[in-house]
Amino acid sequence: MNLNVDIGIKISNPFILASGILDENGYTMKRILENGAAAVVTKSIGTSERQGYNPPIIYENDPVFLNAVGLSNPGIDNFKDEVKIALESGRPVIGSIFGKDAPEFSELAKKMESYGVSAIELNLSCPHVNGYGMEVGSDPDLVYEIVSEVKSRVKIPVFSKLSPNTSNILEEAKAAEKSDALVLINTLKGMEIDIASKKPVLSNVYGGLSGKCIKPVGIRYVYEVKKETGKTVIGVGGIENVNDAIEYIMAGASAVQIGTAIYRHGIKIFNELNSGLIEYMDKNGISNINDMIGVAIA
Amino acid sequence: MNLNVDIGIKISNPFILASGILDENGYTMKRILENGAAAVVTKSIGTSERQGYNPPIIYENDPVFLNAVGLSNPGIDNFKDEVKIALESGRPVIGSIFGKDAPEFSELAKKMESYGVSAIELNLSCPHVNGYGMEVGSDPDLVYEIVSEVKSRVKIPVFSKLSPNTSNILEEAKAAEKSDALVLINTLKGMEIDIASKKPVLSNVYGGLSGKCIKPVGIRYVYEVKKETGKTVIGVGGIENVNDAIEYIMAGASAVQIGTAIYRHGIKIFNELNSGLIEYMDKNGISNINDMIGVAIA
Amino acid sequence: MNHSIVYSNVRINESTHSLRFFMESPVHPGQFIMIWAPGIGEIPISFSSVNNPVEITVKIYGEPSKYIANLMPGEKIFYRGPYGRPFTGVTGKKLIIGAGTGIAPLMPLVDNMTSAILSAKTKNDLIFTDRIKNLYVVTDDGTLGIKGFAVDALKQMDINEFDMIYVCGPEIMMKSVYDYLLNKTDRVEFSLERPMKCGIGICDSCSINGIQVCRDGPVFSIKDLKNMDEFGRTRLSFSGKRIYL
Amino acid sequence: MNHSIVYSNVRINESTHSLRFFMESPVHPGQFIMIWAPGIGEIPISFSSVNNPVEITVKIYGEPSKYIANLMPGEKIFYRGPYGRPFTGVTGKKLIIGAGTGIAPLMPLVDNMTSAILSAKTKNDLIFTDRIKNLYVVTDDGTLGIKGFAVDALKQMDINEFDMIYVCGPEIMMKSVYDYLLNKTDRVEFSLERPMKCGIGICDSCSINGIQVCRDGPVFSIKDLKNMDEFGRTRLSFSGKRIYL
Ligand SMILES: Cc1cc2nc3c(=O)[nH]c(=O)nc-3n(C[C@H](O)[C@H](O)[C@H](O)COP(=O)(O)OP(=O)(O)OC[C@H]3O[C@@H](n4cnc5c(N)ncnc54)[C@H](O)[C@@H]3O)c2cc1C
Ligand SMILES: Cc1cc2nc3c(=O)[nH]c(=O)nc-3n(C[C@H](O)[C@H](O)[C@H](O)COP(=O)(O)OP(=O)(O)OC[C@H]3O[C@@H](n4cnc5c(N)ncnc54)[C@H](O)[C@@H]3O)c2cc1C
Ligand SMILES: Cc1cc2nc3c(=O)[nH]c(=O)nc-3n(C[C@H](O)[C@H](O)[C@H](O)COP(=O)(O)O)c2cc1C
Ligand SMILES: Cc1cc2nc3c(=O)[nH]c(=O)nc-3n(C[C@H](O)[C@H](O)[C@H](O)COP(=O)(O)O)c2cc1C
Ligand code: FES
Ligand code: FES
Repeated sequence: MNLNVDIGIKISNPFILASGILDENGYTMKRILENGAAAVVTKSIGTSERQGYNPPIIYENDPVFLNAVGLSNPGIDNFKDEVKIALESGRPVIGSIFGKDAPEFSELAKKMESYGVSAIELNLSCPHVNGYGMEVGSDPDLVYEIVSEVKSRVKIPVFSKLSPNTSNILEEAKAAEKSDALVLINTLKGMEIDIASKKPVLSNVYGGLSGKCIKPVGIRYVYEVKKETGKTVIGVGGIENVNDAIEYIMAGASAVQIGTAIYRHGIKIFNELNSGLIEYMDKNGISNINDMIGVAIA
Repeated sequence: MNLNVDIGIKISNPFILASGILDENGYTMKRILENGAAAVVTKSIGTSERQGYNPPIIYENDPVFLNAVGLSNPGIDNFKDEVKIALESGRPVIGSIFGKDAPEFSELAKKMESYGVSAIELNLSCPHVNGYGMEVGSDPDLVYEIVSEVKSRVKIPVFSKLSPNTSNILEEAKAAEKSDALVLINTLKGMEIDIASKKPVLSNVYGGLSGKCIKPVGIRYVYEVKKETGKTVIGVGGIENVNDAIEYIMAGASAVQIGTAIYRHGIKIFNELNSGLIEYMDKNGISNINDMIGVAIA
Repeated sequence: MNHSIVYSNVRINESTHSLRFFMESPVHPGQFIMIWAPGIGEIPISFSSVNNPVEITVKIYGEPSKYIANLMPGEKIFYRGPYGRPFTGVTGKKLIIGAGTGIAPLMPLVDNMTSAILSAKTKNDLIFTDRIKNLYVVTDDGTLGIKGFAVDALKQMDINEFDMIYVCGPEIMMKSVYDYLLNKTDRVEFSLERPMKCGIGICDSCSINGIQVCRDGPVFSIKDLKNMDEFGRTRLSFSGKRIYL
Repeated sequence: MNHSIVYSNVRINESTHSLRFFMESPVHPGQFIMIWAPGIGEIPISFSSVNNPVEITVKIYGEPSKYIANLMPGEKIFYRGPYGRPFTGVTGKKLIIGAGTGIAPLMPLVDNMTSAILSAKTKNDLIFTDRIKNLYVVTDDGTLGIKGFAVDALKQMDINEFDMIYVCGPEIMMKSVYDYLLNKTDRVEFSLERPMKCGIGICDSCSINGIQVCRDGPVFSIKDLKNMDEFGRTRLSFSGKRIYL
């Protein structure tokens, strides 16, 4: 049975840890890589140290899961050691980076590459400096520029993580065309108010919705982008079990990332997904995972 | 205790039936108006009869709720009698309309007005003729034109229902500024695949996500638009109980609409919301519902 | 979406098939499921037997019913539900009145205390005549049994004999039975059939006087129907256009 | 977000308050809740009593702890949880070793079979000395009890007397106790305190050797800690920067 997939890098199964969940401390990434994840994406790292927002940074009320971490990160220079620790696992680390423009992204990418990561993931959902409430990813020209410049500066594959907070995903996907893979989706903007205190529950007021609520949105973007562009897609958003992962794969994802579900299922979810997938393929007489990619696309 | 709110029209409580749910048949609207709803919004009506999509038009797998009705409607001329039946209740009917451009919207609005509706709701989430996958509502110039023209052609208040499938809600809200109220939000685009048949579950493939999954998105849009524009807002999306409704009101909604929750709770939800609200206000010493509008906005 | 594996498929006349399969949720007489023909459509179908393996009986009209009727043993059958309010069970003597495929949902009510009026256009359209002992057959063309309509057979019977009368068939047939039984007895239940898109009380396509047939029905008592003046008179088409019956 | 009404608030020293309120979910010794100061912040707080009305004991450092410590009876206290793996209960003789506010989570373990080493900077920082019978007091400055650190008092005791030893306090203090007890006994549990942002095993801010203190801890046995070489050595700051202790 073949579980290997190719997303620009070859990985031994389709299950990857999503950026921002248990991937700040090198030891945690290492542990997750040793427990079934084919690869991990690091927390999104910027040029300098950021505290992020004050807690509360998460709000959970099943099925709603909101976060507003605020891109807290130690800064690229302080992150070298964490990557090094994670790489002790012998499995690939994907370096997620965020910035405000192409030069910033390029610098970060080069440093990540020098740390030994196997690929770069561009987090294009960071705030757009010139656009009120807008994200970098919803400015196609900027996306094009960032992807082009990063591609020309590093040798390793580059993934673009696109935002679902958009009216035209295909335009975004087109702008990121030079990427080796597209990662869909980041969180949906949302918020909740606690009516007893009459206050927003997150200290940043606005946050990102993830988990099971956004799965239909993720499936839609993966399906639409795969169908219309044919590019390699990595699916992410609300994957809780192997059936969700298979759904993403049938929609066109070559691999999937798992984030929020770790809250409910723990790190063991990666081993469970692997054995679940083997069981499914066995039962359905599928010997190669690649035969499942995009089969639902009409 | 005062439950009356003013959304351009005065209504006797803040609970309104959302467009597209149990509002095609005049008798159903009448029954809902007689059972606690302060007003109903009709199904979105276009210029001519449309069959809509073939079933399956809905998919439900808690918490996910998707629909792709496809704007089925009898055409504006055939809808006169339904409005007439609904108006027998003595309560206000809000006529929802959809079209491709300003002249079409205006024609529809004028006819609706002549049928005796109390206000017009512009459904701006219909497909944009020139934009692949885009919606009318994500073209600010078109929105501006539609709202301006409709406003100049009818005397009754005009509401604009905005789409959450956008990267810039404030731009949309600005474009719809001439409306008497903004209705937020319509469904989020989404889809699901049945892995046993390897097929999308909706016959139209893509559908709209509604219900509890989208509440945080709706709250966010209501809060942000109210905070930044100060306009009268009607909240809709995932309201299942009185606490959800209060959350929308605290976020800035002057009234709320209820759709998907009727699936789980039935038409009786309107009476339950009314008694729940009275109980809440009683317990918290609030005598006027208007004192609650937007209190969470910092 | 649920699915089960077709256990058997028996063709019971020219265009009608009975299929059996196992269902996990219990099903009650009068309930229905929405059956999905992937890539083709989705239609409501009742149960002609509610015991596992449950049985559905499907007459071929268009593509979805054709797809379903032709599902072979071993193939997957996709559905959601069961939905709807079932018939009220009684222990005493029962009369079922069914016309066309409308006979199917009445079959789970048949026991040795049940009499039946089965009607159809012609002899060849009749189904399930072999499953009922006390049988009155009516055909439009007189090719079998009485020539005429179900209500004609009913008029010849003593309705007080029955603890409950159950009716299912085209609305026009049910309306004539309703008109005849009105003010004669309250112990009558009708299973209504209206265009159904969602099956769960959301879309309004099946509604009658503000009541959702899919959710509050499809079974209604004769008392319920007294307050529904749309019954036998008007309904909405698939587009939502009012049609006068 | 849950909330309860503050039942009582007792100031137990200069900057420390004990608050009581009722909780619906059962709480076990060693667990914690994330307490929300609306508009200000959110911090993890353990229980100094797990019986209703439960008790928390909060030392004022910054704005969130100040807000919480000053909540008056009748006011709302907002929280989520309880979270975390509790201490293992034993019926025999117990020793608790607590330093500073680290004493608080050990208090639910106190019964008449419990001995305690309580340490603090000075006499005035000591809390709960009145709640324990077999008490060994240690202060950094010698203003009360032995002058020195908790581990100094421990060294004078026969640890084999105890069926379980429970430790909570600054990591450096716990590390010295750990180093001393290592290879002497396996019946020791430590409650770790690391920066916590999410409290539910998602954000990685509290992790130690890939283990989430908020979810897999905060209580760890001495055996668990043998595999955690970050213990007493490094941790991440709020930004995610590695700090060497
Ligand atoms: C509660 C209930 C129980 C039923 N039980 C049974 C039963 O046990 N056995 C049985 O044989 N029949 C039963 N029916 C009737 C059965 O559902 C219809 O025969 C069926 O809907 C017709 O399907 P078809 O294949 O003939 O499709 P067609 O009538 O050709 O329609 C094709 C498809 O399009 C949809 N459709 C039809 N008209 C329109 C339109 N104007 N616009 C958009 N979409 C449209 C249909 O839902 C279907 O998906 C029942 C109906 C109801 C309401
Ligand atoms: C499991 C556990 C149990 C605990 N139990 C208790 C107890 O019972 N009693 C007790 O008194 N203390 C307890 N603490 C310690 C308590 O949580 C800390 O005292 C508290 O976090 C400090 O809060 P403060 O008011 O001093 O805020 P400050 O340290 O001033 O911080 C202010 C706010 O910002 C956050 N914050 C702090 N630093 C940063 C940063 N660099 N970047 C972003 N945000 C930041 C904080 O979470 C807080 O919301 C416990 C800690 C843990 C981990
Ligand atoms: C707590 C948290 C932090 C996140 N931080 C990041 C981040 O730093 N960079 C990024 O690209 N995505 C971040 N995400 C988004 C996830 O990577 C993922 O796209 C999203 O959560 C959807 O997947 P899920 O439903 O499996 O969590 C974060 C998500 C969560 C819940
Ligand atoms: C079955 C269905 C049909 C809908 N049809 C329409 C419509 O015709 N026009 C419209 O403006 N919104 C339509 N909507 C969107 C709702 O009015 C509402 O904006 C959305 O469902 C969110 O609210 P809810 O979560 O309470 O359902 C429809 C929603 C559903 C579920
Ligand atoms: S079928 Fe949709 S309401 Fe009955
Ligand atoms: S506090 Fe977030 S993982 Fe522990």
